[in-house]
Formats: sequence, C-alpha cells, structure tokens
Amino acid sequence: MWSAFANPHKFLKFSAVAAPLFYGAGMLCILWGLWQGLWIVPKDDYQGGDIMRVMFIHVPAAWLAMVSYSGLAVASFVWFIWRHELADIAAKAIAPLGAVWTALCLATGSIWGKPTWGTWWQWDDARMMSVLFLLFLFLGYMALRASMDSRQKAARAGAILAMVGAVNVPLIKFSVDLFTSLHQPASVITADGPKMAAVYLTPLLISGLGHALLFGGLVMTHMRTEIRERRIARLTAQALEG
Amino acid sequence: MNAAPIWAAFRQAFAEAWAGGAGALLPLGFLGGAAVLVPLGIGSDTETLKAVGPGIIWVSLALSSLVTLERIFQADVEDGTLDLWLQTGAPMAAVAAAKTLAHWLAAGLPLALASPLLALMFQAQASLDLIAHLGLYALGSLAFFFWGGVGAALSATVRRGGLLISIIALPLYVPTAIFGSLAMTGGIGSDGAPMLLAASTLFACAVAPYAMAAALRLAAD
Amino acid sequence: MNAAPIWAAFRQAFAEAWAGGAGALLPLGFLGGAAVLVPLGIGSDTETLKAVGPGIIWVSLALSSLVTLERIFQADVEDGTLDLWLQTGAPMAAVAAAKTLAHWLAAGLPLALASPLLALMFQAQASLDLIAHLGLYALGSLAFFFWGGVGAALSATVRRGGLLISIIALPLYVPTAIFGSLAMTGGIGSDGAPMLLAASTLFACAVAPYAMAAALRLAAD
Amino acid sequence: MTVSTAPLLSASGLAILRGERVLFRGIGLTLQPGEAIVLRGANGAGKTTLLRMLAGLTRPEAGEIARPAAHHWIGHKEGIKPQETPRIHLALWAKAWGSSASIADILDQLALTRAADVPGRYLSAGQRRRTAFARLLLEARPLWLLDEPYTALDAAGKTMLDQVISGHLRTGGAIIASMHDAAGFPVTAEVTL
Amino acid sequence: MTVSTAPLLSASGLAILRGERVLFRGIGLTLQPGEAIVLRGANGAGKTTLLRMLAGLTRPEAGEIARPAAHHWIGHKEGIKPQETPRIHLALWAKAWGSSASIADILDQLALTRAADVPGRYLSAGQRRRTAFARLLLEARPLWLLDEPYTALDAAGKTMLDQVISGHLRTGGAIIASMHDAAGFPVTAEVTL
Ligand code: HEM
Ligand SMILES: Nc1ncnc2c1ncn2[C@@H]1O[C@H](COP(=O)(O)OP(=O)(O)OP(=O)(O)O)[C@@H](O)[C@H]1O
Ligand SMILES: Nc1ncnc2c1ncn2[C@@H]1O[C@H](COP(=O)(O)OP(=O)(O)OP(=O)(O)O)[C@@H](O)[C@H]1O
Ligand SMILES: [Mg+2]
Ligand SMILES: [Mg+2]
Repeated sequence: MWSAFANPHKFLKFSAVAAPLFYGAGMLCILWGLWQGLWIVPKDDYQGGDIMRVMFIHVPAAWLAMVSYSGLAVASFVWFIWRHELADIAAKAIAPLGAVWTALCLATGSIWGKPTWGTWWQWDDARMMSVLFLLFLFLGYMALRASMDSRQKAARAGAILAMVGAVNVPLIKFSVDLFTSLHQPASVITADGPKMAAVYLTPLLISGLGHALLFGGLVMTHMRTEIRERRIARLTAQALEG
Repeated sequence: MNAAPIWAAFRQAFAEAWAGGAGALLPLGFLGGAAVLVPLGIGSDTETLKAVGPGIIWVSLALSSLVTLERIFQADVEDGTLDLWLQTGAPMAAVAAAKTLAHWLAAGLPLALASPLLALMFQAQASLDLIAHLGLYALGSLAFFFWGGVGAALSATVRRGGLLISIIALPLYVPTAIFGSLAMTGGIGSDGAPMLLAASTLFACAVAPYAMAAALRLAAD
Repeated sequence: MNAAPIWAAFRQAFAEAWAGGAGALLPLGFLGGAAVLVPLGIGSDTETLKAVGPGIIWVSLALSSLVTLERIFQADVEDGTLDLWLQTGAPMAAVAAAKTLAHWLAAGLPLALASPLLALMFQAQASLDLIAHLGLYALGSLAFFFWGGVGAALSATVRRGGLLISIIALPLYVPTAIFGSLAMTGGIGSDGAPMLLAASTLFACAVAPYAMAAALRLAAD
Repeated sequence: MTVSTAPLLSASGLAILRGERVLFRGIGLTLQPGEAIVLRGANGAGKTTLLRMLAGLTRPEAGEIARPAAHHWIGHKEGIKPQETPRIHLALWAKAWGSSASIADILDQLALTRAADVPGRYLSAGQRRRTAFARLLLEARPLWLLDEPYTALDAAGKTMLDQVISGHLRTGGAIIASMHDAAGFPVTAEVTL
Repeated sequence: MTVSTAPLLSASGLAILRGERVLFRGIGLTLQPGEAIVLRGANGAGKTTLLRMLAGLTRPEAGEIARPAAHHWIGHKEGIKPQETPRIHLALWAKAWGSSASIADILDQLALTRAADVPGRYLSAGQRRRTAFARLLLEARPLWLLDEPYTALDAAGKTMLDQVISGHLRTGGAIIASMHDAAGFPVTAEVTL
C-alpha cells in the first residue's frame, strides 16, 4: 500500500477506489456521531448544558487541525529530504483543508465558550491564541506558495515554512498544561489513557474517525486534481517544444 | 570551521544596519513614536496605561523587528551580495545567524535597553523589576529577530514581501510572546516562564539559521 | 492638465501593491497580527481591552501604513522608474498623489474596512457606531498614507530608510491620531472632532503631494 | 538641410561638484536636428552625470541648458518594475504619453515576442535593455539621450539599434549617447569629458 | 602542457526549465587548466543561467556538474553594498577569504585609487565593475566564471582586464565567460546556447 503513495500512477489508481470509500465511511461515522451527540447522550450541565453537544464537532475538528498540520510538516519533510513529488502534492492539498478544519475548531470553540465562559474569545489564553496562529500558519503557507513563480520554488519555500512552523503543534497540545487557561486539560488523549465517560467517549471517537476519513478522502481528491494539472502542464510544455 | 567569513558577514551586516541614517537612534524613534501614539489613542488613565505598558513594549519589539528585517536579505538578493555569501564555503546557516545577530545588536538590543524608560513613560513604578524586564525583552527580541529572519529570507525574492513576512513571522513569534508576557505579569504558573522564554529563544537560535540558509539558497536560485 | 500620465501612475502603483503576493490580504494579516499580539501582552480584562481597542487600531493603521510605504519611492529610485516619472511632463505632485492613493486603496482602505471586526475582537459592543468609526479610520488612514509618503520620499535615497521614515512620519501622524481618537471616544470637546479629523486629512492631501514631489526631485538628483 | 534650424538642445558652461571635487566644468554643446554627439571619457569621468543633467534630472552647479524639444532618456537603469512584463510596461507608457503605436509591432521589431509576457524580474539583461529601447519607438520625440546604449545587447540587437538610431537621425531627430565602443551610426561630433 | 591533468570543471547533460519552457538542454563542457571557454548566444538564450548553474547557485533540472576547483563568480550584479567603498569592500572579502593581498596595490592596478573611498551608491557603472574584478586578484582561484565581463568598461579597462585574464590563463587558470563581442584573450572553445 505504501508504494502507492510514492508513485503517482499507482496513487491515482488507489485513490480512485479509496477516496469514495473514505467519503462514505467518513460521512457515516460523522452522522452516527452527531446523532448520538445531539439526541442520545445526556447533556452535561457542568459543561454548559445542551451547548456541550457542539463537542462532537469541536473536538474532532481540534484533533484534525493538529493532525493536519503535523501531516503538512511531515509531507514537507519527506519532500525536502527525498524530493518525492507526491509528498509536495500532498502538502499542497492539505493546507487549505487544514485551514478549514482549524477555522471550524475556532468557530465551534467560540460558540461553546460564549455560554460557558461568558466570552467568545479570551485574548491571553494560550490555547486559543495558538490555534488562531495555526490558522495563520496555514494561510501564510498558502500565500507564500502563491507568491513564488515556479512550482519547484513554491514547494521549497512552503516546505521550509511548514517545518519551522511545526513548533506550534506541541504548544497547542500542551498549552493547557503549561498555562492557566479557561480551557479544560486533555481528557481523551493523555498519557494515562482516556478519562472521559464512555457515553461521551465512544461517539466522540467515532466522530473523530469520521472526520479523519472525510479529511483523508478530500486530501486524496485534491491530490488527484493536482497530479492531473501537473501532467497537463508537462504535456503542454512538451508539445510546445515540438 | 573557519570563522573568518562569519565574522566578516557580521561586520558587513552591522555596517549596513548603521548605514541607513542614524543607526540605533532610528529604532528608538520608532519605539518612542509607538509609545507616544498609543496613549494618545488610549487616553492617559494611569491604571490603564500601567496595565498596557508591557504589552505595548512587546508588540513594538515584534513589529520593529519586522520592519528592520524586511530589507536584510532582500537587499542581498538585489545587489548580488547573496551570491557571494553562498559561495564563501562557510556554512550558510552560520553566515545567516551572524547577519541576524548583527541586526539584532544594532536595532533590537537598543530597543530592549530603552524599555525601562518606556515603562516609566507608561507610569510604571521605578524598581529593580524594570532591569529584570530588560533582560526578558532582550531575550525575547532575539527570538523575534531569528524568526523574523526566516520570514525575511523566505520572502526575499518577492518584492514588497514585507507584509508576507509579517504573516509568516507572527505565528512564529507566538511562543515567545506568550512566555515573555507570562514571565512579566507573574501570574499563576509563571514560575517557569523565564526559563521557558529562554528555552524558546534558544530553540529559535538553533533552528532558525538552518531554515534561513535553505530559504536563501532558494532565493538565489 | 493631461490626466493620462496620472492615471497611468495610479495603475502602475496599484499593480505593484498587489504584486507582492496576495495583495490586500497581507496588510490585513499584519493588522490582525498586531491586534492579536497586543492583548497577549496586555491580558484579557474586558474593560481594559475595550478601552485600548480603538487606540490599538489607530496605532496598527499608522504602523502598517509605514511598512507599506517604506518601499514605494525607494524602489522607484532603485529601478529607474522615478527618472521616467519625473520626465512625463505631468506635475510630479499629481503623480505622487496618484501613487499614494493607489497604495492606500490596496493596503489602507482594506484595513479600515476590517476595523469593525477588530473592534468586536476587542470586546466592543456591536453597534452602528462601528460603521461610523470605519469612516473615521478610513479618513485617518488616508492622512497617514500621505504623510507617510512624504517620509518615504525624503528617505528614498537612503537604503534601509524605513526607520528614518518612521521618525519623519510619526510626528506628522500625531494631529490625525489625536482628532481621530477624540472623535471616537466622544469625550468633552469631541463634537467638532470628526470635522477636525476631516480637515487634517484634507490638509494632508493638499500639502503632502507638493512635499513629496520636491523630495522626489531631490532623490533623483 | 543647410537651412539654419533652431537647435534641439544647447548647453553652455556646465559644471558639477561630486564629493567636494569638480567632476567637470565648462562643458557646452549644441545639437541640431539630424546630429549625433557621442560622449567619451574614462570610467567615472562624468558621462552619466552630464546626460542626467541634460535630461533635467540633475541640477548643474553652474551653466545653462536650453532644451526646447521633447526627449527620451535611457539610463543604466531601465525603469522596469519587477512585476511588469515588457508588454505591460509598454502599454503603461503608451497610455501615459498618449501614444497609439502598435505595441505588438514594437515588441516584434525588438525581437521581444518570446519574452513579451515574462515579468521584469526574470528578464535577461539584454531583454531588459530591449524593453527600454522599445520606449523610443512608442512616441516620436526629436531628442534621444542614451547612456551606453550597446550594453548587454547581442550582435543582432546592436544592428537593430543602429538601424533605429540611423532612421531617427535621417528623419530629423538627434541623439547624444555615451559610449566606450565605436558607434554604428553616423556621428557628428565627439565630446570627451 | 600535454600532460593529462584533471579538469577544473566538467558538466554534462545540463538542462533547465524557465516558466514551463525548456531554456536549454544537453549542455556539457570540460575545462582544463589554461583553457578559456566563451559562451555565446542571443539575448535571453540562457548564458547567465548556465553560468549561475556552474557556480552552484542555480539547481539544474537535469545533468551533472563536477567542480573540484575553487572559483570566482562575477555576475551582472556586482555585490557591492550602497555604503561600501571599494576599499572597504575589498577589505571585507580579503578578510572573509583569509587573503593577505595588498588592497592598495589591487586598487591601483584597477585604476580605482580615485574612487577608492566613494560609497558604492555613488560609483559610476565602470567603477562598480572594476571593484568586482578587483575581487579576482584578492585570492588566486583556478576557475573564473565571468558574465559579460566587458560591460561598462572603458577602453583602458578592457585592456587591463584582458591582461589580467591572459595572465590567469598562462598560470594554469581557466575561465568561462559569456560575451557578445570579440574576446581580447586566447579562446580555447566557444559554446553557443
Ligand atoms: C476558541 C476557543 C477554543 C479553542 C481554540 C479550542 C481548542 C481545542 C483544542 C486544540 C483541543 C484539542 C486538545 C487535545 O487534544 O489535547 C480541544 C479539545 C477540547 N475542547 Fe476546546 N477549544 C476552544 C473552546 C472550548 C470550549 C469553550 C470548551 C468547553 C467548555 C471546549 C472543550 C473542549 C473539550 C472537552 C476538548 C476535548 C479535550 C480532551 O478531552 O482531550 N473547548 N479544544
Ligand atoms: N558623493 C560622491 N563623492 C565622491 N565622488 C562621487 C560622489 N558621487 C559621485 N562621485 C563620482 O562622480 C563620478 C560619477 O561619474 P558618472 O557616473 O557620471 O561616470 P561615467 O562617466 O558615466 O562613468 P562610467 O563610464 O563608468 O559609466 C564618479 O567618478 C564617482 O566616483
Ligand atoms: N519565470 C520565467 N518565465 C518565463 N521565462 C523566464 C522565466 N525566468 C526566466 N525566463 C527566461 O529565461 C531566460 C533567462 O536567460 P538568461 O538571463 O540566462 O539569458 P542570457 O543568455 O544571459 O541573456 P543576456 O544576453 O540578455 O544576458 C530569459 O529568456 C528569460 O526570459
Ligand atoms: Mg555611466
Ligand atoms: Mg545574461
């Protein structure tokens, strides 16, 4: 399977089947998680009452924001060291999607924060700020790529930024432990395993899986488009050369 | 490793930093200007001013490091100096670090040194704390300059890339800004903050030069 | 007066302003970045934030106009474009005004348009006032760009004159900043403030172009 | 053309200081339609400075310049923005000068068709020079001030430029050019600094 | 010198894309001590790009470059800072390269004595070129890569440069230079792009 990710041709074949599967399975998981979250699980008054149901979007979105940036950094690293074109294509595909999920995390967090903490936004909160800047990093990555004149240079510049920006990910993850924050500390992904009640935990994990699958499917679709675009550019160049 | 080219890079950058007019006086002017404009907008309530003072100094440091750095590497690309540095045989990361350090000495450190004065302008009580803060500002601004250098190197081929630099560099500033203000406000959990600030600066000094070197090679291509 | 060269200067400057990457998105990023760093330093007390919000927006506008303007005229000197503009036969003051206006449209106005959003981030109450303030920010930033243009033109031959610009331009910004924040806070004596702000902007638009033209002629000499 | 026409340019007693030192003094020249003056002088003699003075860009320390005719100026720096392609550059100046010349034809004449849409930042040295010379053809002006016009041009480019200049001189134009090589067009006089 | 020496530079199969277009491909060359190769080609053919590639500044799309010898590179841009005078510039690079050559002598040899203390921003075009060439004499390096070396030089400057280059070739150095004019030094081969 891994070889399929190294070779564009094999990747196209693999993703033609995998992307729809990912969409389908992802949507199923998300819908099931939402159904559980919105109608089945009991509300938790300590977490703001019914508004806590936004958790089933907020937490998966937060996870994906961090995972997608890590993916961007890893893909950039792979491209930088081994020059696998597919790694660059993956990085380019991840950035806008990562930005969307990060924005989703911020939006749902704010919506949840207004009733529970009494504020949409807390400026000196390290967690919120670091997630906001993660969004900035994604946007900066895209702006930087867009301002370069050739694909090769865009890839190199983007890779440098993505690798350097990876400092932010641990900061996000551990910000709640390092600083006083309004935000609760991690209760799912912790060193001693999950501490959340199972009623919440199962739908949350299923939702998380669903978001990951949907994200993966979208990344594959973006990559397919990009591979085809690069092919067209190459063929056009060859045709012009005569 | 032969230190001569690195030392030469440092000297050239330092001369360049001072050449554009009155050297360190200018960043001071910039900081002073910001310090004057802020209370104008805010009003002169003593309590408010005291509360915002340190924050404003941090922000001024961050912004003026951006303004200073915008041209460093871009100028090198435009006048052909970068080609020469890339071919000295010295590790480019060391050259980039030397240049950044020179610009920090010329423009960043004077700002940090001026910070107690500014704090007083913001109605802070004169105390030994101000001197301690000076050290924090100096540390933090060093990290700003290194991360800013990465942004500057990345956008060196893009004319008027100054604003692109901001977008790239600001997220990199965040850890430093967070630890720095935490160390200053001295709230709960701030015991380790000066150490964390130092660590984040050290990290910047260790990682940023390699990123700069890669970005500069790209800019020459 | 033949308007063709002036219109051409406007178009060229506008294209230049957008060329460096993603155009108006970038100054927005700058302003956003500044707005974000400030509270990091200040803390998040709602009352304090509300008090400093407008001031911070003014300062960010001023600083980002400086960052934008630093390179305008310096680039023209370096690439020889200034020689061409000085010889079009059109009044240089009009050309300079057209260029400044273009840069304001590309970088200043978007900032002003984003100000209500920023004000909300600073815990301001959503109200029609924010729209009125948008107008004040737009007016004020226009004055900032014109005065900043004078500073940029004066320091156009000095490489890395960016900080020199700040020193020259910041004092010129003060009246605008005073009237602007007065108009916004609506304290005693603030009835006439919007008029005074408009007057100071008008004054900048009327006087600055001639100063710019003279400074540019000097830069080419 | 022995009819005494008004000179397109006349200057007398020009002098300039550079860094406490007199760079040149007492320079005078007169240019009639159809004439070509070549400026000669060692590196640093002041050819560029004199040309800028004649173009009205630099203020002489002493002396008089009368320039009743419109002029074109092409210096060491071409005046092309990094984001401007040759086509956009010419369109801009055509607009500014109110010229209606065909830009496609001019690009063709200067063999810039291939580079017509490459941003200024990526143009080769010769392509930049050619773009600057293309401005000469945008609008007919009697007086051309050219600083080292052959710089960076290939053989074909030099021949092309010589033809353009010769044509300009034949139709009553005049030029002053600084040069280190032999000129490929009829030269009326040489001025040595 | 028929003893087979190791080449100072050898390259094969070089190719590069510029803006989706192949600028050149399949370029190869070998340079032995004492040899001079002149690059020819129309404006925009890719001479500068090839030289930058040989200097290690630009990454080739395909092909191999082996450059065992140290080299000097003089491009279109001289690498002089606006605040640097020729004297300071040379002192800086002497320091960086660990050279102990006499800077006063080199300035003298390039006829830069008068301009030795003028900041880079005010140097004339030829003075800037001469300052760049002065770097060649700071440190002896076998391989010189020169992009249009005659640009902006006056007649005396060209003669001086020809002598410097000929001396370099005689003592076992080698050069690759892009040029539009005839070379004033013995040329081993011409490569046309
Ligand atoms: C804009 C504001 C917010 C941001 C940027 C944010 C960000 C994040 C991030 C990055 C995570 C992942 C943490 C990890 O896996 O270690 C997370 C998880 C979580 N957030 Fe938020 N959040 C915000 C607001 C809120 C609010 C208002 C609440 C509820 C009061 C909340 C409740 C949670 C919960 C329960 C988790 C799961 C943590 C766990 O169990 O591991 N968040 N959030
Ligand atoms: N501020 C200054 N201080 C000292 N000398 C200066 C200053 N500004 C200019 N110069 C000198 O004035 C002269 C300017 O000459 P200019 O550029 O006109 O020469 P040129 O004849 O065009 O030379 P080239 O053939 O090299 O282009 C140079 O010799 C330069 O060193
Ligand atoms: N991004 C780009 N898009 C399209 N074309 C490009 C791009 N970058 C460079 N080029 C082209 O690549 C070529 C670069 O040529 P180079 O500067 O090497 O030429 P040269 O042989 O040195 O020419 P000259 O004699 O004019 O100095 C030019 O034709 C230029 O137009
Ligand atoms: Mg000259
Ligand atoms: Mg070339």
